[in-house]
Amino acid sequence: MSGSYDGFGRVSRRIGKLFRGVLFASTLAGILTLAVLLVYVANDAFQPLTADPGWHLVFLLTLVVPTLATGWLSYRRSYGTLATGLLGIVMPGIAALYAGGLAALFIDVIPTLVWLSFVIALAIPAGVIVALRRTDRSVPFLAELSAVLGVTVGSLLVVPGLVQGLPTVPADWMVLVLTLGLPEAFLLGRWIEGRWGRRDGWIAGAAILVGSAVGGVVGMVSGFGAVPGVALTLFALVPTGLYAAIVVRERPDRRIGLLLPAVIVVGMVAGELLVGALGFAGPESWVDWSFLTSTTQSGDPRSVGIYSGIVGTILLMFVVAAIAVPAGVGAAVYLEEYAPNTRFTRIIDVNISNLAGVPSVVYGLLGLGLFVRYGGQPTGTLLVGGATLALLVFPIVIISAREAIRAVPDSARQASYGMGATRWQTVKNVVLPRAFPGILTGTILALSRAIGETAPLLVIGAAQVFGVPDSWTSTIGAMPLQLYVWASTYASPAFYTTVLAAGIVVLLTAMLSMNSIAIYVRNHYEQR
Amino acid sequence: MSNADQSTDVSEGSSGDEYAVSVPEGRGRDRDADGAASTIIESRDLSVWYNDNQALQSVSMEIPEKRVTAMVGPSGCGKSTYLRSINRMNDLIDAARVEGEMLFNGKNVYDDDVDPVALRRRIGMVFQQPNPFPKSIYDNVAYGLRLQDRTENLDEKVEEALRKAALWDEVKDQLDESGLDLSGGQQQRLCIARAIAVDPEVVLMDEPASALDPVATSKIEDLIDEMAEEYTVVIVTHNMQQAARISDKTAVFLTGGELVEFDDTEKVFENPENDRVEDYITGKFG
Amino acid sequence: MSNADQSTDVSEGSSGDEYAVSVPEGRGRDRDADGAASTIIESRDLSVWYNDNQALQSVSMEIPEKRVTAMVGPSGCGKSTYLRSINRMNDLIDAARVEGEMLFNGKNVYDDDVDPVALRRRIGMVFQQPNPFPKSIYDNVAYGLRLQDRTENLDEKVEEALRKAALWDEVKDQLDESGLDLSGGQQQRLCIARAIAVDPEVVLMDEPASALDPVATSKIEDLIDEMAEEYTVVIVTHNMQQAARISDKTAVFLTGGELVEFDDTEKVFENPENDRVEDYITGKFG
Amino acid sequence: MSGDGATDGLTRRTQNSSRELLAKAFFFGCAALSVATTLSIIGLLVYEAAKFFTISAPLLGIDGPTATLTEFFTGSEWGLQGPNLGVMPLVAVTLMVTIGSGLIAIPLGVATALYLSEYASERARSYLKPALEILAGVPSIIYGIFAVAYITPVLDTLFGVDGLFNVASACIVVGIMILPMVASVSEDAMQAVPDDLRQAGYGMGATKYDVSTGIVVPAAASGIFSSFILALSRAIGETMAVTLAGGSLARSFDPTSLASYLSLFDPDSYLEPGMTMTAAMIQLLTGDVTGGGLAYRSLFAVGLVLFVITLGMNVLSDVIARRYQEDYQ
Amino acid sequence: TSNTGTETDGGLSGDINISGSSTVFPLAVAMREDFTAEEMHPNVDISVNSTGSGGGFTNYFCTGDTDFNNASRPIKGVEEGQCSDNDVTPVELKVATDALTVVVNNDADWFGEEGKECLTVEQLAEVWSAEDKPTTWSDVNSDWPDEEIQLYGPTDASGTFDYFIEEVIGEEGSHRTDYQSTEQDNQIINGVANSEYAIGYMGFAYYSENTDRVTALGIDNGDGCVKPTLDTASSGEYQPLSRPLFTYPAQSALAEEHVAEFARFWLENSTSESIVADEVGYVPNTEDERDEMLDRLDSAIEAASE
Ligand SMILES: Nc1ncnc2c1ncn2[C@@H]1O[C@H](COP(=O)(O)OP(=O)(O)OP(=O)(O)O)[C@@H](O)[C@H]1O
Ligand SMILES: Nc1ncnc2c1ncn2[C@@H]1O[C@H](COP(=O)(O)OP(=O)(O)OP(=O)(O)O)[C@@H](O)[C@H]1O
Ligand SMILES: [Mg+2]
Ligand SMILES: [Mg+2]
Ligand SMILES: O=P([O-])([O-])[O-]
Repeated sequence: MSGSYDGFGRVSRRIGKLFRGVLFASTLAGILTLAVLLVYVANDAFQPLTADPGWHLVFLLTLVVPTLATGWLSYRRSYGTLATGLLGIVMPGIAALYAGGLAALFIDVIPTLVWLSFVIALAIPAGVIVALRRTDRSVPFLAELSAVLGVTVGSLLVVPGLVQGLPTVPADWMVLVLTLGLPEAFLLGRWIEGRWGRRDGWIAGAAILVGSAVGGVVGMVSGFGAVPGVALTLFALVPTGLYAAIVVRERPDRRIGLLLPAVIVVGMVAGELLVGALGFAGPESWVDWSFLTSTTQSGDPRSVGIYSGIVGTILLMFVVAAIAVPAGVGAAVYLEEYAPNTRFTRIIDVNISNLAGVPSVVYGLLGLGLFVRYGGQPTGTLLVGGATLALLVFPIVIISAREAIRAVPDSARQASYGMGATRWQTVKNVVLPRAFPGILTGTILALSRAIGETAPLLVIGAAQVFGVPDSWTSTIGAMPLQLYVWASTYASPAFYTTVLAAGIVVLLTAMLSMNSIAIYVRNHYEQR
Repeated sequence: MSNADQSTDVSEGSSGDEYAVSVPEGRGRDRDADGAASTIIESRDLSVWYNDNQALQSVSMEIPEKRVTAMVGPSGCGKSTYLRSINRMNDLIDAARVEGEMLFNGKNVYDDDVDPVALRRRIGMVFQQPNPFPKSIYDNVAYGLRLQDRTENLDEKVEEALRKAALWDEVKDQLDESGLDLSGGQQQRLCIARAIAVDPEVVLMDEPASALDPVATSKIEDLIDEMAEEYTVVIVTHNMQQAARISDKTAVFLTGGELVEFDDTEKVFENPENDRVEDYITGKFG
Repeated sequence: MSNADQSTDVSEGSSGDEYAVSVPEGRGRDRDADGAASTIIESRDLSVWYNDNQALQSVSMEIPEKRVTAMVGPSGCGKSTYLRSINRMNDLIDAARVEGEMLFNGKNVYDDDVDPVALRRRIGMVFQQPNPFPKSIYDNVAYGLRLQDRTENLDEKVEEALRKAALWDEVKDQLDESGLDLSGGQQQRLCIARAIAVDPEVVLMDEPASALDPVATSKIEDLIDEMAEEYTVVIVTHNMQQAARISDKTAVFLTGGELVEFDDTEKVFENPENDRVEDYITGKFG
Repeated sequence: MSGDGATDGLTRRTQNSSRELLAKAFFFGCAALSVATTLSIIGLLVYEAAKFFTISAPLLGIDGPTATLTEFFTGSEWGLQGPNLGVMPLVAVTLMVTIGSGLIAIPLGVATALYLSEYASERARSYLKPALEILAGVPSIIYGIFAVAYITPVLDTLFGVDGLFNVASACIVVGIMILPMVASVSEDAMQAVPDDLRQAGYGMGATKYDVSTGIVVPAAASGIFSSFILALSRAIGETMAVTLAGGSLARSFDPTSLASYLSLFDPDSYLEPGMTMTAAMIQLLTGDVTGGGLAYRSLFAVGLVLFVITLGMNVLSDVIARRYQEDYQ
Repeated sequence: TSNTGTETDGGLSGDINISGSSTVFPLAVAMREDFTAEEMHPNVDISVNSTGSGGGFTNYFCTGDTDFNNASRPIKGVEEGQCSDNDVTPVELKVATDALTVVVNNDADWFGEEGKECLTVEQLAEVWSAEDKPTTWSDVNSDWPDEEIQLYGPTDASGTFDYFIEEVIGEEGSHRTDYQSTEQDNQIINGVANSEYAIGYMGFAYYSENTDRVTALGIDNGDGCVKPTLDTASSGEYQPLSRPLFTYPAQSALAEEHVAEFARFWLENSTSESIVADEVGYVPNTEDERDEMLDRLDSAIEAASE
C-alpha cells in the first residue's frame, strides 16, 4: 500500500455524457421549434425566393458581405466595439419604429390643434407650481394643492377652447416642433451642458430645434409627410446622432464600431440603386408599406392592412400604462414601505400572486361585467379595452415594482429617515428614484405582455372589422385581434400563409423591440 | 505585521495593564474643567426587545450636552440599539419594542405626542457605512434643509456644513458631482456634513470610522473633537483607543444588553470599577 | 463568563506562554512511538490561484498514513484550499488553477490519467456545515456504496459505518427518518459515517466541529481519535486547543498561503521554530 | 440650555400632515385595489353564475331558462339548445390539453432546468434564458396560428387528421408555451438547493450525473412539482391557441362512466377536434351571447369553474413552493 | 395607404357600429370599404362585428350598443320586444337575396356524379336533426361510406341556423349540437375542405369565394335537384333555401347624418351587380325593391330627426 501507485481506476461517464446530451437537446427543443416556425413565418411573410437571383446577388455583395466583414473586424478589436456597432443599428431601428407610431398618432388620432391646446393648458399649472416653489414657502400643503388643482382644472376647462378657437393656427408640423422639439432641445441641451460644457449644450439644443423644423420642411417637400418628418427627426435622428457623438467623444477606442451601421446604410442605399439600375425585381414581400399603412378589410389578402391594429395597440398601451403603472407602483410602495406586517398585508401578498395566475379570459369577463354590464359603457371601446388590460397587467406591475423597490438598499432609507424625513419624503426622494429603472423595466415587460392579449378584447366585445379610433369611446382593434379576425373571419389558406405571416412579423417585432428596450434598461442600470 | 509586533510585548509583560488603553493627556479635561455639563439625553430603565429577545436591560444613563459620549462593548451587546432608541430609529423595525423612558431635553421621546420625524430633525445620525444619496454633493447636504423647507440661503448653509465637516476645500469645485464619486473617508464626512447642515442638537454616530482607513479615521476623529464645541455627540465604537482618544464620557455595555459602567472616559479606562469592564478594556475577551 | 475568568490569569502571568496551548499527555506518543509512519499524501511546491489571486504558495508537505494531521492558521490563509486540492475538489471551481504536485500513494493526482471522481472515492470528505442529503439516514450512509455499486451486504455496511461514527445506538430505530431531522452534532456524525462507509483511505475534514456546541464537539473529537486507527485524517481547524488535543502532526499556514511550520503537534505548540507561529499560537493575532 | 421650549418642536406632527396622509391613502388605495379586483372577480362570477342555476336564479329575479347543478356537472353534452348544459365535456377537453401539453412541457422543462442549473456555462445561460423568455412571451394568438398553419399539416402527414382542428396541435403549442414556466420555476428550485449538498456528493466521488439526478432533483422535488402545477394551471387558462387550434366541437363526455375517462388517454382522440372551457367562452362571446340570456349566464358559470380550478392550482403550487423554501434557508 | 397623406377635407365624420349576421357580414364590409374610400368619407369610422343575427339583436343592437344589425332572417317578436324595452326602433331594410348553401368535400363522390351532387331535403334534415343522429354516412343511406360524418355549421345565435331549422328540420324538431359551430363562416369552408366526410352549410357568398375548395350540393325539394347559384336563387327555383338578407338600422341613429348617409349608400348600391354579386356573392336587389327600401329609409330618417 505504502508509497506504491496502484491506479485509481476510472469511473464511467458514458451515461453522464448521454444524459448531458439529452438535457441539452431538450433545452434546445422548444427554442428550435419556435425558430423553425419563425423561419416559416418569415419565409411566408417576406417571400425572399420570389426575388430575382440577381437581386440577392447585389445585396449579398453590397450589404451582407461588407456587413459581416466590418462586424468581424470590430469583434476582433474588442467585443465592446462590436456591441457599440450593433447598438448603433438596433437603437435607430427601434427609435424609428416608435417615432413612426408617434407620427401615426398625430396623423390619425390626436388632432395637433387639440394637442397644442392641452399642452398649453397643462403648461399653465406647471408654471404655477414652479412659481409656488420659488416664492413664499409658507403656503400650507392643502392650500397649495387646492390652488394647483384649481388652476389645472380651470386651465383645462378654458384654455383648450380658447386655443382651438384661434383664427389662425400653426401647421401640424410646427405644432410638433413647438410642443415636442422645444422641450427635447431644452432637456437634451441641459444634459449635454452637464456632460460637455455650456457651449456644446447650447449648440446641441439649437441644432435639435432647427433640425426638427428642417425635418418637417424636408418631409413636406419630399412627399414623405411633414409630421413623420418631424417625429422621425426628433425621436430617431437626434438620439442616433447623440449616440454617435457620445461614442466619438467619450469612447474613442470604440469609435471604429460605428463603421458597422454606416456600412449597412451605405450598403442598403447602394444595393437599392443598383437593383433599380440593373432591373432586378425584389421579393414580393407581404410586409410592405401598404400592409403597414392600409386600413382596408376584405377577403382579398393583397388589399388588407394592419394599420388600424397598430394604432389601436398603441392607444391601448397608453391607456393601460396610464392606469396600471401608477396603481401598480402605488400598491408596491404601500406593500414595501408602508404596510405593517399584519394579516391584511399577507392577504394582499397572497392575493397578488394569485391574481397574476388568473386566466386572461377571466379578466375579460371581469371587464365585461364591471365596465359594460354594470358600468354602462358600450362594448369594445378603447376605454373598456384599456381598463380591462390594465387590470390584467396590474399584478404583474406590482410584482416587478416590488422587486425593484426591495432592491433599494436599506442604508439609503435609513439615511433619509435619520435626517428626519417623513415616509412620503423618503419614498419620493430616495426610494422611487432608485427603483425607477427597475420599475421601468418591469412596466415595459408588463406592457409587452398586454400587447399580445387577444382573449380579453374579444370578451369585452371588440369588433371584427374596425377602423382607427378617434375617441375614448370608439370601438378599438389591436394587432393580435386583427390576427384573430384574419385567422377566423377571413380564414382561408391564402390568409394563413400571407397576411397572417406578415401580421405575426409585425406583432413580434413590436414585442421584441419592447423587450429589448427593457433588457437594455435593466443591463444598463445593473452595471452601476 | 505591525499587529504581531505590537502584541509581542505581552510575553514580556509584567503588570496587569499591558493592554490598558492610555487616555491622551488633556483630553476631556478642558471641557470637564468648567464643571458638569447639563444633561441633554437621559434614559431611565430603558429596555428594548426584538420580538422575545431582549437587547437592552434597564439602561439608565445621562448624556451631557456638548460633550462626546462613547459607547463601547462587545459585538451584539446593544450599543447600536441604544443609539437608535435615542432618535427612535427603532420605530422602523417592526420587531422592536421599547420600555422605560428616553428623555430628550427632559421630554420622553416615547410619549404619544412626540413626532419621531420632528425628533430626528433635531438629532442627526451618521452610520457605519458611508451612505450618501446618489445625488450631487450639494443636494446631499441640502437634503435635510429641503425636507424642512428651510431653503433660504441654501448655498451658504451648504458651504457652512461642508466647512464644518472639513470637506469644503476638497469638494468646492465639484459640488455638482455625485456624492458617490468621493472616497470612503470623504463620503463619511459628507454624511456628517449632511447631518449637521440642519443644525441638530445631537449627532449620533454608529461606528462612523470602522469602514475607513487609518488616515480617513483620524480625520473623522479630529472632526468629532471639533464638533463637540457645538453639538452633543454620541458615538458607538469598537475601538478602545478611539473611545479613549475622543470621548469625554464612556459607557460600557456587556453582552446581554447591560450597561455595566458609565463614567468619565479617563476613569473608565484607567480605573474601572467593574472587573468585567477591566477585562474587556484590556482586550481579554470580546 | 468562563471566558473572562479564564483570561484573567494573563494579568498575573509571568512567562511568555500563558496563552500557550498545552498538548495533552500521551497524545500522539503511542502512535509516534513505533517510528515514523509512511507518507500517504505528499505535496511538492503546490501553488493554487483563484484567478490572479494566489491562495497557496509552493507548499510542500508530507502527510503520514493513519495519523491525524491538523492544519491551522488565520482565516483566509489557504487551509481549505489545501485540503480541497488533495481530492481535487478545487476542480469544481472554475477560477481555481493548480501548479506543482500532489502525490497520493506516490501518484500525482493532477496527472492527466487520474480521474478525480475515482480519486474522491478513495478520499472521503467532511465539511464545516453538516450537510446530510435530504434522504433517510440509511440512504445517506448507503449513498456512496450505491454510487459504486457496492450493494452487497448493504445493511451490514451501513450499520458498521454508523457504529464507527458512534451514531448507531442513537439512530438504529429511525434509519428511515430524514437525516435532516437529527441534531447538528448527530448530522455531522452522519456525514462522517457517510464518508467512511465506502472505506476511504483518507478522510479530509474542514472545520468539522465549528458549527457545533461543546458537547457535540467533544464527541466528534473522540471520534476522530478513534478514526486514526484505520484512516488517515486531515483536519482543518480554527481552534488551537482542538488541534493540540487531537492531532499527531500540525501544519501552520499564515496569511498569503504560506506553510510556515509543519511538525509533530507537540513540537509545534511547545517549541515552535518560527516567531510568527508562536505569536499566532499564543493568540496574539489572527 | 435646555430651557423651556426646547421640546416644543418635538410634537409637531409631520407624520400626520395632510401631505403624508394623502400619500399614504393613495398607496393604500392602490394596494386595496388588488383585493378589490379579486373580490370583484369572485363576486361577479358567483353572482352571474348564480343566475344560471335553477336553485339560485329565482332568488335573483331570473325567470328565463336555467340549469340544475346536476345537469351542469353531470350532463354529457354541451350545447345550449335543449337540455344540454353539461360543463364536463368542456372540462374533459381542457383536461386533454393539460395532459398533452404537460407531457411535452414537463419532461422538456425539467431537463431544461437541470441543464441550465447544473450544466450550462454562465455564457450559455446568458443566451438560453432570454431565448426561453421569448418562448413564453410570444402571444398565444400567434401560437394558435402556428398550430393551424404549420403544425396541423405536419400532424396530417404523420398521422392523418380529419379536418382543420385537432387537440394534438393545441397540446403541442400550449406545451411549448408553458415549457419556460416549468423550466424557470424548477430552475429556481434547483438553484435553491444549497451548494453544500452538491459538494458533499462530489466529495463522495459522485459524477455530475449522479449529483444532478441523485441529489439536486430529489432535493428540489417540491419546487419542481410546484412548477408543474403552476404551468398546468396556465395551460388550463390558455385561450387563443386552443380556440384556433382545437376548434369548436363540443365532445360528448359522460362523467359517470369510466370509459369516458379512459378515452382522455386515447392517443387517437387527440387527433380529433375538441372545445375547451376557454374556447367555449370565446365561441359564446363571438356570437351566442344573448345579453342576460342563458348563454350569457352560462359563460359566467364556465368562467367560475375555470377560475376555481386555476385558483386552486395556484394556491396549491404556492403552498408547495413555500414548503421547500422553508427547507433551506 | 389612406392614412399617411394629408387630411382630405370634406366628407362626413363619426362612428358607426354594426353587429349581426355573418352571412351579411361580407356585404357590410364591402359597403364599408366603398363608403369610407378616400374620395368619399374617409373620416367615418365603421366597425363591423360578425355575431350572428340573433346574437347581434339580443346582445348588441337591442341593448343600444350598435347602430345597425345585419340579419339573415327577419327580426323575431321577442327581439322586437327587447328592442322596444330599450327604446330602440329597428328599421327593416332588405339588402340582398342569399342561397343558403350546403357544401361537402370535393372528394366526396357518393352524392352523385361530378357536377350533379345532390341531397334531398329529407336527407338533409336527417343528417342535421337531433332526432336519431346518424353517426356515419351509411346510417343515412346504406350505399354510402361507413365513415363518420363531420359536421360544420353556424351557431345557434345565427339567422342561418334559425332559417335552416325552420325550412329543413321543421319547427317542432331540433338541430343536433355535436357539430363544429362557429360564427366565422370561413371556418366552415375550411373544415369541409379539409375533411373528406364533412358537410356544412352557410351563406352563398362564402361558397362563391371557394368554389374550387368545396362542392355545393344541389337540393332536391321534390322537383329535382337544383344547384345553388345566383340565378336559381333570384328566380326562386332554389327551394327552400333561398332567402332575403336584411340590415336593421336603429331609427334613432338615423338622426345622425353619417349614419343615414351610410344606410342610403348601402341601399343605393344594393342593386349593384359588381358589389353584391361579383364582389360578395349575393343576388342584388331589384330596382323596385331598392326604391321601396329607400322610401322606408327616408321616412325613418324623417321620423328620427323629429
Ligand atoms: N433588527 C433586528 N431584529 C432582531 N434582532 C436584532 C435586530 N437588530 C439587532 N438585534 C439583536 O439585538 C442585539 C443587540 O444588537 P445591536 O445591533 O444593538 O448590537 P451592537 O452592540 O451594536 O453590536 P455590533 O457591535 O455588532 O454592531 C443582538 O443580539 C442582535 O442580534
Ligand atoms: N472560490 C473561490 N474563489 C476565489 N477566491 C477564493 C475562493 N475560495 C477561496 N478563495 C480565496 O483564497 C484564499 C484562501 O481561502 P481558503 O478558503 O483556503 O482560506 P481558509 O484558510 O480556509 O480560511 P477560513 O479559515 O476562513 O476557512 C482566500 O483569500 C480566499 O478569499
Ligand atoms: Mg452595532
Ligand atoms: Mg476554510
Ligand atoms: O350569421 P347569420 O347570418 O347566420 O345570422
